[in-house]
Amino acid sequence: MKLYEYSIRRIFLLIFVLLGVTILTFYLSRIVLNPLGAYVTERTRPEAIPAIEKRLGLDKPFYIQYIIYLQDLVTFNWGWSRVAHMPVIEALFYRFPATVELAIASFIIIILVGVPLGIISALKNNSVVDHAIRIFSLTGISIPVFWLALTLQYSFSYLPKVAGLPSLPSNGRVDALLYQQYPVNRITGLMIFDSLIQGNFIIASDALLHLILPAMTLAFLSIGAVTRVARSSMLEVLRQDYISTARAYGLPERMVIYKYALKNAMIPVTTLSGLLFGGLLAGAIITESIFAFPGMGQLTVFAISSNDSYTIMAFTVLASFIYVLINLLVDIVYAKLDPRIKY
Amino acid sequence: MVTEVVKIENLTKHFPIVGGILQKTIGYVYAVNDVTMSVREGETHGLVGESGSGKTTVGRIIVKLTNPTSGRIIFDGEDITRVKGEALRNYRRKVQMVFQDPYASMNPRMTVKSALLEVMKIHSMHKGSEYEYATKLMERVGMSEEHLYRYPHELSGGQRQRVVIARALSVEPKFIVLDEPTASLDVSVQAQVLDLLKELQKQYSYSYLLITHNLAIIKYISHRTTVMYRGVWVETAPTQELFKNPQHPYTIALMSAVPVPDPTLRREKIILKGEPPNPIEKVVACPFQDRCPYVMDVCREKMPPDTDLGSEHLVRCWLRA
Amino acid sequence: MKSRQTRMFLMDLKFALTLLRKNKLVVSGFVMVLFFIFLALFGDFIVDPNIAKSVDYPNALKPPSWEHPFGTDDNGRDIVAMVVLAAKYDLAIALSVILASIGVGILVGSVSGYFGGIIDEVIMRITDIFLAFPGLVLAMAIATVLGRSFTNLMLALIIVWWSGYARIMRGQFISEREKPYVAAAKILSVPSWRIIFRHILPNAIYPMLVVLTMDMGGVILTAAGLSFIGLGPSPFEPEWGSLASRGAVYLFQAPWIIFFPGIMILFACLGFNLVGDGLRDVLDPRLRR
Amino acid sequence: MLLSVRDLIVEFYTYRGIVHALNGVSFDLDKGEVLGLAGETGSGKSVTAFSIQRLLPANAKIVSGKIVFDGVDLLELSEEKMREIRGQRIATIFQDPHTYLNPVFKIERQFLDVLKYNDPEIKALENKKEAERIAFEKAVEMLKKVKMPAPERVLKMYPHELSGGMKQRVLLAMAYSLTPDLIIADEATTALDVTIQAQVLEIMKELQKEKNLSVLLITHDLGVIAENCQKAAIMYAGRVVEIGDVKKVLISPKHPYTQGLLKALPRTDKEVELVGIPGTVPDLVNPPTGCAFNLRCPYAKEICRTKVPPYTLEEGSTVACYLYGGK
Amino acid sequence: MRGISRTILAVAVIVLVVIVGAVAVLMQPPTPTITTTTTTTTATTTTATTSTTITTTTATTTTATTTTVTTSPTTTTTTIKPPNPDTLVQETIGEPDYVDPAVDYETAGGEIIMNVYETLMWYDGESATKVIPWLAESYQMSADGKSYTFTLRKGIKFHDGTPFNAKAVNYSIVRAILIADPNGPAWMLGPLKGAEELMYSIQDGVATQDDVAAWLASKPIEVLDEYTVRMNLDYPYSPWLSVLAYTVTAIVSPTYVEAHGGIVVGEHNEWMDRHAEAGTGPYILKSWEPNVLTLVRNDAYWGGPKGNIKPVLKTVIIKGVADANTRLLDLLKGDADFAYVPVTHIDQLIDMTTWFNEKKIVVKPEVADKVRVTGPYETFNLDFIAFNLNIKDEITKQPAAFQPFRDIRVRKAFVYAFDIDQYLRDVVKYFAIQPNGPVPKGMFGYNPSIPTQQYNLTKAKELLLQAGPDLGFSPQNPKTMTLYYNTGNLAREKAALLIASAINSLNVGLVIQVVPLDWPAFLAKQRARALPFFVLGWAPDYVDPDDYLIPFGHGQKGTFPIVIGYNNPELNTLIEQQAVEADPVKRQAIIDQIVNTLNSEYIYLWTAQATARHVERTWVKGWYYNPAYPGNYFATISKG
Repeated sequence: MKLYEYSIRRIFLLIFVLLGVTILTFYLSRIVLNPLGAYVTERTRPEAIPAIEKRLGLDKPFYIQYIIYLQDLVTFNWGWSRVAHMPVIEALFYRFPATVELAIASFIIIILVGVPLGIISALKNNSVVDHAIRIFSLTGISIPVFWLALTLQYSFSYLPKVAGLPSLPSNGRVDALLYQQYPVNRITGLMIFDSLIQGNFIIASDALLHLILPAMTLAFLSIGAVTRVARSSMLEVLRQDYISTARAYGLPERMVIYKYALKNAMIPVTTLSGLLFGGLLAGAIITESIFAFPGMGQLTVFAISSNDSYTIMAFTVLASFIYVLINLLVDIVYAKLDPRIKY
Repeated sequence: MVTEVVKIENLTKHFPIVGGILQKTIGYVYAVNDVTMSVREGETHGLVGESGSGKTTVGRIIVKLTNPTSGRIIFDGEDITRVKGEALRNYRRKVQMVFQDPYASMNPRMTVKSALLEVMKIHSMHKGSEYEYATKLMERVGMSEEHLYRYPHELSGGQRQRVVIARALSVEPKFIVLDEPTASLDVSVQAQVLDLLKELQKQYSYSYLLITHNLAIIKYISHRTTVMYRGVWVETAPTQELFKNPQHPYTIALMSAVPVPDPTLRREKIILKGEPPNPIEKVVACPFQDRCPYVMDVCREKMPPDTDLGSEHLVRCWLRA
Repeated sequence: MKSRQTRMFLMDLKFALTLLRKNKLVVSGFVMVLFFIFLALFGDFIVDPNIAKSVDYPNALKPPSWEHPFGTDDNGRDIVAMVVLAAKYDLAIALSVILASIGVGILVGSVSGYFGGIIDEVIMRITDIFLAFPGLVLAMAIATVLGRSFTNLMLALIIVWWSGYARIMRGQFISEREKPYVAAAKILSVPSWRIIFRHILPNAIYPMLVVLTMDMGGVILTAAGLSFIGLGPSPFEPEWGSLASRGAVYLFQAPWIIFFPGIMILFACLGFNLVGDGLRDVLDPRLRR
Repeated sequence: MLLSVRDLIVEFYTYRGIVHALNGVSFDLDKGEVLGLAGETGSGKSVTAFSIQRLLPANAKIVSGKIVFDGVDLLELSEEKMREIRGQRIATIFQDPHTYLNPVFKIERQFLDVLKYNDPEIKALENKKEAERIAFEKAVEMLKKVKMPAPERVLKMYPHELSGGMKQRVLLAMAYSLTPDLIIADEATTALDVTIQAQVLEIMKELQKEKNLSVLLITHDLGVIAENCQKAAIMYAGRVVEIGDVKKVLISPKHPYTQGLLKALPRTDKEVELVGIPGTVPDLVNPPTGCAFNLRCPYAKEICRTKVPPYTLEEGSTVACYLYGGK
Repeated sequence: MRGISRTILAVAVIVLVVIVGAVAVLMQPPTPTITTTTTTTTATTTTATTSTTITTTTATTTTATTTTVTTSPTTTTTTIKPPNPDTLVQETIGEPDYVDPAVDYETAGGEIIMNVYETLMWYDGESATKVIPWLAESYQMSADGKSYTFTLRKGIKFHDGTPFNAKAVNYSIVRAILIADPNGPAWMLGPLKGAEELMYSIQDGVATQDDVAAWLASKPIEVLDEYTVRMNLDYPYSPWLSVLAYTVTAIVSPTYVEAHGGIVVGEHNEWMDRHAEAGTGPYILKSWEPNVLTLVRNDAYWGGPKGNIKPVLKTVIIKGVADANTRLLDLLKGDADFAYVPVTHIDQLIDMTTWFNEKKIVVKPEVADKVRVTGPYETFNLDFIAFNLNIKDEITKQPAAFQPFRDIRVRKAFVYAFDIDQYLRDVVKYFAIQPNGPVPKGMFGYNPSIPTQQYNLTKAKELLLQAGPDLGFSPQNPKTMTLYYNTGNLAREKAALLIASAINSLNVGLVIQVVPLDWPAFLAKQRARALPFFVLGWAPDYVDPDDYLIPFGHGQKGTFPIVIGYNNPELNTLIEQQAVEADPVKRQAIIDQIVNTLNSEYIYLWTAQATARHVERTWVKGWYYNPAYPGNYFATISKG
């Protein structure tokens, strides 16, 4: 099977999975989490409730509600987000780029730190360095996110502030006052990118500063995973016969490791990284909440605790879409990396 | 009159290759193409060929691990090609198989004892005396009662294969498919296992279908032999006759290619050029045409007919037709 | 004659122990896990369980002292006591989520992987949906609807967790069912259910032990995360995540509230991860043969 | 004397304990000579090969011994010098061609890299492009030499697109392109079908004759040794138990193990009654004291159980057995 | 192997040292100052960054100890120059739901609205009771009290340039009524002729265009001329002028609204929900991004009724910062000028000893040059616990079998069990007073002589032991009950825990579980009458006892009596009587009667009437407190 055929087939399945996700989402937000609860307050007269139900379309049979929901979904009529105080689509327009920016930043850290650590660990297998790196990576996957986030916030933001030292911002995406003085036109929504292409270096650096702590938090949790995979796959590859061939045919050790072994070892790392990136996009909920980073995750926490069904639906559909899309991309990249894979 | 325990007629197996957006069958691997052969009671029939010749598939079809695309399997005069359920269970009490890698063909988390007793329980044999029977089986394959309590990884390669044989014997079959039974064993152990198989046959007159790539083993143990190439049988004859008087160019080349551990013997070797053809191409003419030193035009057009050379020696080659 | 199996087990154990002895990291992991289990089992005897169910506001936010070595929380409860009492709940969450999820995973994955075909297709597509669905959202929705309690937190996590195992188990089954020992069993007319549960399952589940052990830590972390964003159980039911989450507000005045429960989570997870890491070596057939 | 291995002792450190893989291996190999090294699984054939190349895994250690290659003890060379030896003077052809080619690089890349780092002519070139081109030509030429059909096309392929025989030929071509003095063929044809094996052995023979190379042919197949070697060495449990002219060793074996081995071997050339060697190969974590074969040996004496037998010369073969040497 | 053991040893030592170091530092004697926090913090930093050697940690410990001793070296006087004198940054919690006066019904939005829009009547400076004509120049009440005639100010323009006139007044109020958001504040306009009926039918989805036209034709509001407008009520309604000071009656520019979607009956205007840029007020909402709202000055502001309001600040940035620690730190650093500092963090700014002893707010000396804390200010926010007399099952909707609160002894016992002193001192840090009934202190109708509820655990136990056998619970046969509160409200949570812990400690066979619920879930349970008892708060819409007596006492109209199944016809009559009673003295008497009756029934446990304080940088000038304001009025504020 050709790769494009495979991709088309996967996209078919993707639609199927997304349809399933919408059903699940719909079930959750319409039936499990009664959306009415959010639209009725203690002052609402009981007589007014049927009218509210009618306005929300809750009086129709479920399957019709679902069809309407699907129609709205494909026409991007995603409803009003009560927690964002704006239409859901607009909220995503504001918040999704923020999440993407955060994900990219932490992803860069993860790769730049995680992969070299894994390789060093594999090359110095069973040495002190290896053990230190293993402990480090195990700690990374064992540490509670919120604990790490708060600790970082405390050490790099609160403490220096109290001591009157320069501190890292612990909150938000950009300093509101600075932003007021040096506004940036929204182009992609990626604050750093936008401000850079507009030559606004003040905002660019401020936005970068705001990214450091949340990106570090997110990164630290995943570095462990990347390091472990990089290490074990590098060890695995170094054990392979073709490495012996390369050595036996007199190739220099550096070349054997950094060219021959590395490319093979990177295949699983790439797969993991793709999935990780998807996870970062969809899963920065706690980090965003703690650092008040105005991304999707923060919004979702609010949305769930206030039964904002439209926002929940939008988030789940988007997150699932990202998940399946990234899975597809990972598989395609995998095939590109490993010529043995056939579909 | 010798009776044929198993007879396969025009056996064909094509594995579909699935592909495309809708996961349709877009081609086939032509594994076995029109194979006919039989195994007689109390004798060993060797099935020899190189990798990809379809010999293992024939074995798996006979024990019904997979169904043939066409053709018939006749066991004890009964057509069992499509049997299911209880009939299949009955069939499998008479037919057993020993696999190439004894370690892989044993459940690593079961002791020898539980593996043996499980079989007897399933077939409700030797009720109440399962254990005694298991001990007897172990003795029969040259092992002791003590070995019953071992896990596969606590046994050596030869012992494992003995246990696998004992397990196959536990249902008291008439016929056993031996799929490269010694390929994973060292020479010194291989001899023990081969002798055991021979001894068992002598005592209990089992019929064997011995699948192997090793001509030396064929020569040592089998009574009659069929040579396969690319899913097609090319020659079949009593082993003695085959070795003395090989007729098919492939058989001849194969025999000359086998290294002989006698440095004094200087033979002229026939070196075949090329490699076996791709099994996804349908076999319409002689499968050996591309490598045959004597290839003729007719070889590329039609499948050679089965030619009886007398004394049960059959060959499929236009040279002999 | 069970003795042989016992001996086998002892041999396995001895082998495991030799391996573990050579890896001091794993030993430290074991110590952490054992300590955790000890707290979970005997926590109620070490400290008065009533502490968790009462408040003492005049003593709130007291910094660590000899009387309260870890300080007190915003409800005036001794953090040592709370942390000890919480071990039981966290272990219960981890164990039940893992066991239930792997149970479901085995059931779904084995049927799907062994039979293949259309059954497999349907089951796996449903699993895919659950995999694609953002787990935290699902868990949060469940916790929101059912209310804050331990059972609901567990339930939410199980619903999120099973699908991953189902997929792994399916993969294991597919790779195992091709092995000759399954073919051998088929030829010996071993019934399907028996092949699935007696032959394939033990072989398929063994490599999972590593994942399962490491996931014990993962569950504790996830549960703590859910607690932190406000889906934790009632304040009267101590759980490390929710204890720590109480500290977030007082991070400035009383960092000890978040510090100690956080450390406990870290060590418990680290313990499981280290043990899992060591188990990987124990189960590695390369080292065994 | 091109290669001389003396009392090589190699240990592997595993979780099970120390594996005594080689327990004093000694043999010599002359220029232009083909020496067959035979033995069963775990007898230490491959470990010997890897030791000579100094490519043992990290958990292995050469405890003692000498490997003198062309007058130099390889064990005392620096890693850099050893690399040059590996690339330019000793070439290895490995057992399983499927695993010994890097799956993610095209043949071309792997071949050219080998040439670029080892071929003195190409190494000397300043112009990188030019070097690439010349290397490519040389690769094609070498592939032609191993009778590879359509070598240019093969070079543009990934290893998985080639059949086993073709891969083995690629490895062969790479090995010979280095113009080595010594070729170590480590079970080079074991994984191949008999007809393909015959092809590969034929090519190897031609190349050996052409360049008058020394070959260390490692195999478990005594037939291959009989047909290709001048000298044969039989290994058992990490030790060479018998070494000598191939005719002597295979026709009139001296060591009980060699004798047993030959008796257990089914043959196509004559009718035989097989006799297996009782027992199994010893566990090298806990090897038996004395002669490693004593537990399976029909002639075992008291001394065999306590002391390792020294080598004695018996009718032109060197044998490690107390049956000989008049003791 | 040696390598490994060394690693382990090193790690173990580091961990040990860090923990010991942390504990050692944390064991410093508690002084709730920022400097102390510095020390504890240092220890945690060490842990977080995992220092590598023993020496580092010891060094840190020493540093930490010295820091405690050092006092603030800054002795400069109160003048620190603000970095941005034109911009005010306010950090608060949350952000508005909407900024449309017709639908917004919470304080964050109210704050924006009161700065962007104006009303006909508004509070005079700091007074919460004195309402003066604002956009109106004067008004006249008809003799029957059923119609009000307003003369409007001339020459005022909306931000978009539209002139302010009677039509705009009519438009704005009619607009709120036609939107008729069931969750919004439009209900307050109910007394207007036919408005309540119309809004109900709009909310119930039965109103037709004809109904709307008919209502408009009935002239609830008459535009008499360009600057005169008359409002006609269904009945005389004394709080009407207070209603007219509420944001729901804010006047919006009709041309602007028409240009952005106009009025749709029964529907929000989504543009107006998010934009506030066409009022008459001193500020304009320039942008609203997630958690950040920016107001800019209306340079053409008319100056207010006294002509003295000249907004100084060019920009006001209102940031939603959920984390109290961050708000506090930003304030101290000078990044924020106003910050909401909750009770939990106020001890960082003020001297708690003085506050506890003298009820006087004194800023700590080390931050006195930076921060000003004013107060205490009385608010009208009332926290309480209500007991459900008719608990229902949420699913079956049938009354539950166990109805403990139908027995007054149980209710009384619960009231006795609440340690109000501990609550006020240790939980709300005296930033609340104990209410003596539904009418808060500072409002008309409050009578200080009405006694407060008392704490008496012995009596509580007695009562419960008495009531137990009748209700079927005893120490041997305990019954479990669940107390709910909404997640995130720490004071309510602690009130819940306090009473639950007290009842549980009595061992009388009643076991109270405490369960937090998200607000929507809480409301749903409350509506289903499924909450056995619950902790909640109440804030007024307009400053009148009516807004307390009805919701707490009226069995048919009142929010809480309905959900807890309490209906006392006599009380209902009394409540209706006091609403129309024009004579303050007589009205007071009726109110006292209502309060006493309610208190004697023990259906509410009055926990706290919050006291507010205001925290700002010392460089901010011109702020004042008015309890009726939803937020800060920026027009009078300056910096520097």
